[in-house]
Amino acid sequence: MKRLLPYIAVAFFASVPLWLQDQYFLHTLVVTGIFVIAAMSLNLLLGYTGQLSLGHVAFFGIGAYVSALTSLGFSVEIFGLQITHEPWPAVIGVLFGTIVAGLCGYVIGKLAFRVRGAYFVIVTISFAEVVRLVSLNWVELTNGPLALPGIPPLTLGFEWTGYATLWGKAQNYYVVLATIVLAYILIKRLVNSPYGRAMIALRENETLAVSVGISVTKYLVLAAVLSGAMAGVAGGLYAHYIQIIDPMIFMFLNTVTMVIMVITGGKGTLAGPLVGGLIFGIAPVVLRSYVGPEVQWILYGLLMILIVFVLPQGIVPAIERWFTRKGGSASASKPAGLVLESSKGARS
Amino acid sequence: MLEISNLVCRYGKVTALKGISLKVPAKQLVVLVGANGAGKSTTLRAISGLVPAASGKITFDGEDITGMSAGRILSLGIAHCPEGRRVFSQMTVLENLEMGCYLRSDSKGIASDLDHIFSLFPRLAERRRQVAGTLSGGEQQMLAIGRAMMSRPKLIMFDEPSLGLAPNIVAQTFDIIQGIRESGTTVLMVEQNAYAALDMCNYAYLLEAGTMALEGPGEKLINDPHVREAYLGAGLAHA
Amino acid sequence: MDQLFQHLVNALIMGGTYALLGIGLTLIFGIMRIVNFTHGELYALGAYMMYFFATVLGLNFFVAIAFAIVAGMAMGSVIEFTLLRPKRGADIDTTMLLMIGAWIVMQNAEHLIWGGIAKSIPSPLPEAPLVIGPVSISWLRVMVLVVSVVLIAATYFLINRTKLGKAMRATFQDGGTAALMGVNVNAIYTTTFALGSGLGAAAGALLGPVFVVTPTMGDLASLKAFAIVILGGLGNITGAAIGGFMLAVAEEIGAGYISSGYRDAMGFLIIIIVLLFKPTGLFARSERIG
Amino acid sequence: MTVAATGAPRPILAIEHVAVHFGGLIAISDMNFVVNEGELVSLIGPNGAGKTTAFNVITGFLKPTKGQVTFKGQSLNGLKPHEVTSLGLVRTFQRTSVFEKISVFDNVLIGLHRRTSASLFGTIFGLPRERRQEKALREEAWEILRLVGIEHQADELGGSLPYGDQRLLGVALALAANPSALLLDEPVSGMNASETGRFVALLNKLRANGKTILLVEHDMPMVMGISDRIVVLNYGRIIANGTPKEIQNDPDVIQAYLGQGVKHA
Repeated sequence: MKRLLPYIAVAFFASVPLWLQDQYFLHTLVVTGIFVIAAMSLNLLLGYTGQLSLGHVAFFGIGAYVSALTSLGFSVEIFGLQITHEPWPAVIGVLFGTIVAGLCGYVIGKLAFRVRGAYFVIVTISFAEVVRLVSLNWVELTNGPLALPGIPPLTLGFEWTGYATLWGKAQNYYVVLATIVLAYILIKRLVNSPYGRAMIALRENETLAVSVGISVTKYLVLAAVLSGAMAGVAGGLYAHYIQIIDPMIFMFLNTVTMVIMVITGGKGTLAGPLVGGLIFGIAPVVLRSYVGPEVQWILYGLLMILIVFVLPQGIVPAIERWFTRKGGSASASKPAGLVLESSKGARS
Repeated sequence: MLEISNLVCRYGKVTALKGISLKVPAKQLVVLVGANGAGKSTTLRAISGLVPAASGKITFDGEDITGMSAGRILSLGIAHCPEGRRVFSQMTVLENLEMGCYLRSDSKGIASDLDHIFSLFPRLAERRRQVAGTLSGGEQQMLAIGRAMMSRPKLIMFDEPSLGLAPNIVAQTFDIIQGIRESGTTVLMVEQNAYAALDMCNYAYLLEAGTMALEGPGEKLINDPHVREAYLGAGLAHA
Repeated sequence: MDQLFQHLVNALIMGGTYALLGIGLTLIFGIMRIVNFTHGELYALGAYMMYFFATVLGLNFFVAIAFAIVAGMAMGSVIEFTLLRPKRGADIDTTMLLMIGAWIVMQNAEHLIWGGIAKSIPSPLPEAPLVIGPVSISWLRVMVLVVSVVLIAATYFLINRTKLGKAMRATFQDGGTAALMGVNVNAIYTTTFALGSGLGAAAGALLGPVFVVTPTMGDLASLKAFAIVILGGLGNITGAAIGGFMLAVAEEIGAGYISSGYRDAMGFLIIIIVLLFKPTGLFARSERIG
Repeated sequence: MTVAATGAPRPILAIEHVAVHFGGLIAISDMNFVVNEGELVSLIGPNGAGKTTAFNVITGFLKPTKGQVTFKGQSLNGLKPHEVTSLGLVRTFQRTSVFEKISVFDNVLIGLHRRTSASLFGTIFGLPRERRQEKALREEAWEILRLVGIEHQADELGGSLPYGDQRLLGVALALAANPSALLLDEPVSGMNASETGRFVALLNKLRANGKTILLVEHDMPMVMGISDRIVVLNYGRIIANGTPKEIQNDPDVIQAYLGQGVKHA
């Protein structure tokens, strides 16, 4: 049953556009999916290496802006030098956004090696804030608070196949779903490899990890690069789907949303960000008809506190534990809270 | 004065004390010896209320102090001079001593006690405005002792007062502790330097892996081969 | 040149409130190892309370400041008691998440209670500015500087000269041994959090009348407080005071000579640069091992 | 000195003129000793004598103020702990010897970290070489668990094992890094007699496999029983270096442990 669960989930979500009539809800799902990707990337850093990045939205926003600007083109003057860029296809934009976000992850990862704990958190917040202020003030490039409108939608295909432009919600939905599946497989393979084990070991007990020969810098930087790049992908998809972005994208609350998704779902679990992301992506739409945005946020905050007190591990581990207890001894040999695929039959 | 009966203490899964009993009569110097990890420090920490007792009873002057807060126990007259001195390294010598009488509010008595400590340890008087972290190991030990005395305790407990000190300072420290007892304060001391401790005490207990292995007057334990075994291992009894 | 004097005077005035903010935050971190994300909201709370007491109820301006500080301390005690005390000894990430949760709740509660429209607090002080040579300052700002300096001095006195301050410092250095001295460590934690919160609220109460009061005013305040604290070294009170003034100068110079849009970016740039070159802060003592 | 009759002793680890100062405090002053290949040497001394400090210096967790440590003829000065491990000098810890929230099996897999050469690319795309390697690692992990004797608990969480087994797992972790020399920091402290017995049996097995072992330990019967040679530290200085028999009868050692003030003895 547990083996089949991911396939069932994918099949179910793939069928959604076929029967869902409510276009607004489909839109919600697309945006939720994009945030799920971002949450998955945050989970790689927060859940698997234990580094709490509270500037994660910076990677997302950088991905979005770089991707948008690559596909829109721009012309800026830097130190008297006029730099003009002609529009490129949106797919190349997303690729560039991913690379640049990954590079930023590299820089932040290098920093993380020097400063940890509270300092790291503050560095990441500051980084996001600086990026936000640049996007707000470099009007020539970003249009500042007036936003970047008219971002072209994604086009898929090759010269010999012809191009398909993704105007529709359903098409974007499938692109996002496919990206989630790819990201999931990538993280799963990583986590169950020596790379992922090294990251988890560093999270659990750095001194001990170092004593068996694991390099702190190498794996923290690697996690930050992958995490940044993945958030960049999410940002790129967002820009081309919404087709307009402004500096509000860098709001601290967006990072907080990602953090809540990961913590609620279960940090350091594969399914955690998916579950948490779905809950917090859809909840606002449901809540909207009952309460105002402030009350919604208050509820979010209270929930976050409640989770820390009641379910510090998150929902997914709690459910797993519940099933192991119920399921008896057959599969109970695998203890709850386990972060790695265990021993024997596990394939990679 | 202090009486412990069947005290059990646990740290998580490890049982550090497996039901020990001991008595400290008034105005005496009692030592607790034993190898590393035998449970000596835990005993002192349990008396001061820093470690909860899983079972057993501690009474002081006839009053049951098991489960009382550390502050309460201190105000009843038990001071604890912790292992490794633990002076407040970024505070001045004077402030450290003032922390020792944190619970007292009789400013006159405090002032005279301060004078007393400074006359006892002239080095500290010279350095009263100096930050404690810059003192030498021996001076820090004096400060820790002085700080414990500032609460005007009836009983002072010393945890490894000789730890990490050079031999001549160790001798000096023991002289001071001897002096404290002679002035009428009861002393309970944990010490690894077993022979010196046994030599100066009235009565001694030997702890081994959380249980009382042996007790008796100091001179009796000094000659007991069991003590040496406890430190250096068996097979030596006839060496 | 005249411009420079004016900038420096402005910086001096902002620096006082920045120092209050920073001291409040660093006190809490130093003693409790809590990264207090609600600090900015306590700052906003101070401003709103100022608005409530001075403008809505029409109390005396200075009485209102005092009340606002007390309200901040009360709020701080509540947070400490309900959220932090039950999680004593939890790792820093856990308390950080709790504080983020509390921050969201507080900010949106402010929004809910006071609405999104900015409030202004009229000051009873003379409108005409004080002019000294090329420099002109409003009387309100002079008052802000005086009150913040008084509060900084009072805090300094409390920490260095009183019994409570000694107990706080002792707890900061070695909680276990402080408990051996009879210090009620839990009470010290609550007091510390209340005190730090009160200082944050004081900064808000002072700056509320200078600027306007909005529900999101706390965000930037929080981030700036972090910048100040990092400049001074986490847990270093004197460092935070100096850091406050340094940040103010950097902002004024940045805004005056580079671009006003980047005024608020200065703090973050400073954080990143300081952490790159001297991660323990500019005024941290070299740490002792063993 | 007392190395088995396989020929002249060959030094594998040498500590030369090492000194460590913390501010004004001298934790270690001019320490010199050698561990030969295949030897089991114990480092003992009263509390605060500097044993753990010595361990930290040898394994790169602490920089010595003076002097140097050489391992297999290579100076370890300036190397980071994970680099020291890569040379084949692996340690265990007093308290945190295992990853508590990770299964026993995965603990050992983490320990095997140094043995893989999986590429990131191959890992992400699940290439055959990486799969084969992962399979081989798992095999090896089982082997190590069997060697240490905790294979039946492979699925338990590291932290849920009984205390003695946790220490065994700690050694398994260290062994997984394929050390030529193993540094054990108080491995049997807090163990009961039967646990200690199991541990000693394991140490003997490792010796038979040719591992060099340096031990810091307080359990004197065990140290006396198992060591080829004992180095005694006091006040950061070596006061004796010899066979268990020599050490037991060394007046300096007796004084260090039991203190002065004895008229007899």
